[in-house]
Amino acid sequence: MTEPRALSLHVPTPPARPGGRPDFSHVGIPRAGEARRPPVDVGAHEIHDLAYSVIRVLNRDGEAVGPWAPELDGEALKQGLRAMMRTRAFDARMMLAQRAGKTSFYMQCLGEEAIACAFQTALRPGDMNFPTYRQPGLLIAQDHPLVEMMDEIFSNARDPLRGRQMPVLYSVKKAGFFSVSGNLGTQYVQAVGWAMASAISGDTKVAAGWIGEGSTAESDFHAALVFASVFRPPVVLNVVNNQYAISSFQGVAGGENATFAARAHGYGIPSLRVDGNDYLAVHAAACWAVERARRNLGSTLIEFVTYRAGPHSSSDDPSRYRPKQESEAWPLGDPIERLKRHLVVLGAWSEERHAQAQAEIEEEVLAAQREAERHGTLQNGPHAPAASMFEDVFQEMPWHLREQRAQMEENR
Amino acid sequence: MTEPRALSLHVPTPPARPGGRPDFSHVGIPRAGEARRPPVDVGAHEIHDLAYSVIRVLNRDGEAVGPWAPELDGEALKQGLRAMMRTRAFDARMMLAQRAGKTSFYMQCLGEEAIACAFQTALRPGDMNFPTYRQPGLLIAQDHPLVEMMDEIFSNARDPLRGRQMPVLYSVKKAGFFSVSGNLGTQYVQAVGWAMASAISGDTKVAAGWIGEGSTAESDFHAALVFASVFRPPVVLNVVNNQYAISSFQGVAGGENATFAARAHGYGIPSLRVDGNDYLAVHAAACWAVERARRNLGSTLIEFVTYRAGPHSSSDDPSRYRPKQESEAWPLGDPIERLKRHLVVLGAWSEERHAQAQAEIEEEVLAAQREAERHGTLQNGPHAPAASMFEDVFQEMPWHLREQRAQMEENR
Amino acid sequence: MPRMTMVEAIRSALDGAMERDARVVVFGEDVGYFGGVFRVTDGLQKKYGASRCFDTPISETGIVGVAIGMAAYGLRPVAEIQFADYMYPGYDQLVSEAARLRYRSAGDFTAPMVVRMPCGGGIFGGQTHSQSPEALFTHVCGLKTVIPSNPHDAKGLLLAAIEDEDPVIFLEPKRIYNGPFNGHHDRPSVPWAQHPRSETPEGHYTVPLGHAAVARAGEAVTVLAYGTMVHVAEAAAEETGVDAEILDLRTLVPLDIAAIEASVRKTGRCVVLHEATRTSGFGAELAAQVQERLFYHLEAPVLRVTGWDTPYPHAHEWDYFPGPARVGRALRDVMEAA
Amino acid sequence: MPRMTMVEAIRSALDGAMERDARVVVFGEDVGYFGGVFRVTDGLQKKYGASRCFDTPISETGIVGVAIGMAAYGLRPVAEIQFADYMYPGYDQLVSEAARLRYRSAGDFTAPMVVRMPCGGGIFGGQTHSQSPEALFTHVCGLKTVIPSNPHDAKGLLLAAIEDEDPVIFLEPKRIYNGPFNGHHDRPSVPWAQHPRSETPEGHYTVPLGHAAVARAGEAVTVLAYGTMVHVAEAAAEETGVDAEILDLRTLVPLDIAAIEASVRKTGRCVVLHEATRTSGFGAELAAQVQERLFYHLEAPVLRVTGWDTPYPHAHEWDYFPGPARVGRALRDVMEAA
Ligand SMILES: Cc1ncc(C[n+]2csc(CCOP(=O)(O)OP(=O)(O)O)c2C)c(N)n1
Ligand SMILES: Cc1ncc(C[n+]2csc(CCOP(=O)(O)OP(=O)(O)O)c2C)c(N)n1
Ligand SMILES: [Mg+2]
Ligand SMILES: [Mg+2]
Repeated sequence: MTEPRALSLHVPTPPARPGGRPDFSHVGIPRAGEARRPPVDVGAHEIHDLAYSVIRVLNRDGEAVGPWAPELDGEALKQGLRAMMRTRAFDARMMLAQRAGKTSFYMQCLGEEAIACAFQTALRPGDMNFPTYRQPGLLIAQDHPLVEMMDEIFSNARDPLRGRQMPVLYSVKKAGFFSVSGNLGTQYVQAVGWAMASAISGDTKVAAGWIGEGSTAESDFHAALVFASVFRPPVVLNVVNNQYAISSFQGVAGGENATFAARAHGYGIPSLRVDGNDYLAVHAAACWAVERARRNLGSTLIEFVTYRAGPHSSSDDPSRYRPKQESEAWPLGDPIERLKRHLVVLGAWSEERHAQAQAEIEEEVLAAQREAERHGTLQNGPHAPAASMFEDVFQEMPWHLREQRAQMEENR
Repeated sequence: MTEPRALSLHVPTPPARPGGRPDFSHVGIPRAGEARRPPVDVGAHEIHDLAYSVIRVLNRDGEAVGPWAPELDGEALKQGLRAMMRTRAFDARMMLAQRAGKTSFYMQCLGEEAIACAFQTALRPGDMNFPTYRQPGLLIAQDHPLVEMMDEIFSNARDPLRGRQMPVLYSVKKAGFFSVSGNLGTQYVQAVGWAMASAISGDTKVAAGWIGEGSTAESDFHAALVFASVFRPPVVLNVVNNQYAISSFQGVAGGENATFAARAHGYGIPSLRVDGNDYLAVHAAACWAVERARRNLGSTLIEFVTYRAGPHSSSDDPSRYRPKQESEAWPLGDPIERLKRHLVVLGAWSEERHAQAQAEIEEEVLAAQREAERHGTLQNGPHAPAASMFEDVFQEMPWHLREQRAQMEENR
Repeated sequence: MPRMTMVEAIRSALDGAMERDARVVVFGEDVGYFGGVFRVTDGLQKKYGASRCFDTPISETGIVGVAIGMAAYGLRPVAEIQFADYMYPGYDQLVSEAARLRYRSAGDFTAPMVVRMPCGGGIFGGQTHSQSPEALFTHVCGLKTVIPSNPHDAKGLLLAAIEDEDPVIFLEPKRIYNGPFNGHHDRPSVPWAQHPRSETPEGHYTVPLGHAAVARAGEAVTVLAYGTMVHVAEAAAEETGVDAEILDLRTLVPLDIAAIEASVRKTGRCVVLHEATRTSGFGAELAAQVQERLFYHLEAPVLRVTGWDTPYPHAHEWDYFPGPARVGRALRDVMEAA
Repeated sequence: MPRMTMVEAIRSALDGAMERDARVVVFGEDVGYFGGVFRVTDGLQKKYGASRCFDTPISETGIVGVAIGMAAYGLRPVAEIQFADYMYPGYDQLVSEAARLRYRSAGDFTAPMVVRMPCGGGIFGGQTHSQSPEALFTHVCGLKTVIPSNPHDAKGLLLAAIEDEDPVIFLEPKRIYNGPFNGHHDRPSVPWAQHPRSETPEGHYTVPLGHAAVARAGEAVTVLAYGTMVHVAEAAAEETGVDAEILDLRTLVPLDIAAIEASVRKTGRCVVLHEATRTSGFGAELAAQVQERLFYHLEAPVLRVTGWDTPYPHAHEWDYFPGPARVGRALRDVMEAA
């Protein structure tokens, strides 16, 4: 062998930085309707191509086309639109509330509303989501009371989590919404365990795991896929690829070399790659995967391709690391605009009705905020009693926590 | 949707248990010479088929056939044969020594000798292996002194590791053999880090990671593949699929659904699947992957398909969980027999020379054992001084360890 | 009453729990068909089927992670980590998830589960088959930590742990799996059958968590010990003639502070034992508590006898292990003090 | 001499180390182009290039694992874990690998590396952005654990850590990144510029590991503190008028036992502080050591003031944080004690 040359490290760099020109040419986007729709009992190996395509239903003209176009009536579509609009209005309000000092922190899902809102409609009562912080739509699509969510965000006296968690880390068992962890990825393998339990128990319930594309690098992602591969439990494993993990573009998570849907191939798990800004495509893919799970055919991984249109959180300023206009250049458009257009094309909706709905929703959200503020805010309280912080460490409070509670009270 | 039926858990079961009939029909084995040999700068996506095939060179008649047949002269082949024979003889002796109480524990690599012995010949001085406990062949192929290895196994006064490690967890930096960890998988991602360091430094050195198929389930495997995918460092990631992880067949690690070579696909890392009992195939694949690494083309994953012919360790009794005759039914044969046959076919070897070599090697190993025993055994000592156990926790011994050393000495 | 080894007693607990409660599932590396590398789960797969007792992939992250999901669903998972030394890859799931779930969801979700793991040295397992990581659990609020010293307690504590509504770490000192061990490694090994605490009811009973036992009553000095070290303490007391009161703590969190206080109040002296490394070991917590609460009762400093602050060395196992000589020395030191 | 914040001082240490030594590489989540969520690594990628300062995938296992490989190769990796609360997935690599490598290979391989991580509460980060896991490192032989309380020390200790031949855990109390903080959260925040220890040389210097500093000299009681709690101790001493001698430990392992002994011999009383949960916290080790070594000098039990044994609650942060009121109370208690 000839004398080798000096090696060098490949460090991924995004196509554009602040001041640069947004470039999404690497996101190959097929036309709506193009991707084939296999039967749910297809073998994982037979649909590898779908991990390199994008399942899309809504075309540029707002029509639902191709084999994935679901049978949703106008009512269901309007409900979907409303869920997304409410989610967005809720987020906008809470971002303002955070800036006004009413809470410490906020995370919105701007631009990603279709994913959670449409996915939820594929589930049944009793099924369980294991969400990240970016799926409030799972709750809002079920008409879970906004006030209760705000109570959590404000850590006020009615906060169901008693002021213990940071904003948006909800837990709503009765809505099939697992306690959100501040630690990335951990809940993904728990979703697999929950689904295994359903199978062990001869139950019919299905679990859904959620993770961001950045967090697929975490260990729990691999553990989840290994256990899902081996035990074939009824779980849908969702990856939300919103192109960013805080400041890091998806290349830092490995996106330069393969899609996140393709991660499933090495485990023999079927996977789909879906337009995450297309309410109909999300709904159709979710139904397909949930049906597989329900029919004991095992797990499915779905990559939802979307774009985080807002900052990572209220603490973040994306203009430091990506072009300001990047969001507008995102080729998959805005999920609300796209569904609205579809409804208009169907003749079931109009600009006027939309504007009216928007006004009603803003009013609803504002009213909810007023009510939640009456229950208190982080800044001004009231909160759950301070002594309650010693509860729920264990089911029964042991002596040392009782002792510490007394010490705390003495020093207030 | 109709009312769903009760779910059930899939629990993998091996084709045969003790008393049953060995069955390897699931290991699809193509004919030698069949797999294509792509150029080393091929894209990962272009060789997915190779993860579902088996690269084989030696056919049933002992001939080297097909595009992977390497250019190794008779001398090199005889060295390979000798390395494998010495490895096997060494293992056999040490199993006996363990049973005779000269040490606490032993792990052999019976049936897997070709993998480490042939792989090592693809490396250059300065490259670094991150082995598991089943690659003594990496050392033996370099003629690393057997006595030194036995000194470690016996934890005697000359043990380079000063009695600190269990048997076979060698560390030989000068031979490019990283300290073996008792914790599975951990070294896999370290190999990636070492290779990243080589690239960062503009060096020309290559790393090789090693892991068992069972341990691919560990978190470090995923971390290694993610970092290898993102930073494209010069590392060869070897998976030794010997069908078992202690008592668990490879199905428990996910082998029912995809090959271990296929794990690489989701990361966009090229992978090969290789007959691990074929010295020539291992050598050829290793050279291919090392060349990729050396030419800054990034990492390669190789699955070596083999069979753990012995017990997991000296503490294990495989007749409790697999058919006794399973080893004989293994379709890829014995690596030593196959290379011997090839040499005989080439006219470079004979039964007589083989028997003579065998006798010489046994003599060599026995002599080494005698010498090592003169340096001591675990049972009877001598060992490194007990006080040395406080050394090397840190480069400099802090006060608390000096204090503890004194307390230890007081109570001896 | 039948006499059992620790292994048999733990198996009996699992068997009984699986029999009584269909929610109990048992899994881990090699625990299914093979019955575990220490044979603890032998026969359970055959009896209860593969979906209630099965082998897992080699991923401690996965084992603990799926256990949490199962517990949240409503099952009672009992997971085995093959050696306590291998729990670290699953540590995040234990600390950030199992321990926190009830708290962060204000009781909406809980994780009633048991993670069993063989711990401790004395089998020439070197640094990766000998560790005693209990302090890494006791520092984590939301976890209970249990460690039995004999078959009777092992069964009763394990049943209590399985029935507990919170996650419990169940440490099994592997050196005493098949017989008690007092640290005299050079003497013939003793079978459990000769030990009174090997008498183990076949049926269901619990040893409640949070309660210490008096392993030996005495007046001169209180010894706080658990697991294998209880037996070492007994040997040291006998050999030195020091009239030690030996408390077998059994549960480290929640700690039986009342029993500790009562004993030290009586004796005025205290020695704390463990096999784990010394710095920040659980002995530090015990010493800190005893002097905080009983300072004016103490006639001598609380002494610790522990493993050294080094990895467990293969060949020097017996110079590492805190055997009866070192414990005896501490007993005499604390008696002679002031 | 220039005045720096903690963030600037740490950045200055990294900058200087990268400038002097081409082996130093810096990486972690968001540390490259963006410069880290706390801006600590801002500008380093631009100055030293992307192969010496880069973003990593979100895998703490991977971050620590590759750091070990790099260190074994011969580089000097300085890895950032975005919050100490997220180090658990990398804990196995730290405990089983970084801490053990020199020992198990008898010096054949070593892992000279630094793992930086912001720790502590006080920023309404809730239970997953507030933890102080130092005791989980101090229990692990083979790791050094460092935690600075001011910019001057932060830079000097970090440079010493990078030059150290062993793996060092470098904890950065995030509440004092941009100004000292004495626990009076309701008072206006103070900038570092007003604090004498913000004077930080531009150039190279080290603060050697293993040495405590006297943050306040006094005669009545010794306070053992580190990180943010040094400032709380100062406030409590001032507010109570108790003439406390406050030791800023700076390095927890190896501990400066000589400084502790000298002070407690003088004062005869001792209070130990930390923000971490109480049970099995590092305070237990300190209390155990002090009473073991200085029992006959002590006039009162060693008291601990710590975080409670609960997760760090979002809304009740200030009832959780061991502020000046609780510390002052302990100072008075220990002074009044018999
Ligand atoms: C274990 C762990 N490591 C790091 C973090 C800090 N962190 C919070 S969000 C985030 C980025 C996550 O990106 P992604 O998974 O893509 O989800 P997204 O925010 O885009 O929805 C990081 C690094 C964390 N919360 N947990
Ligand atoms: C982290 C960790 N978990 C568990 C073990 C126990 N253990 C030792 S070897 C082994 C099986 C490994 O199987 P595989 O990776 O296939 O390698 P092989 O023994 O077949 O070479 C197990 C589970 C360990 N050493 N480390
Ligand atoms: Mg993302
Ligand atoms: Mg194997």
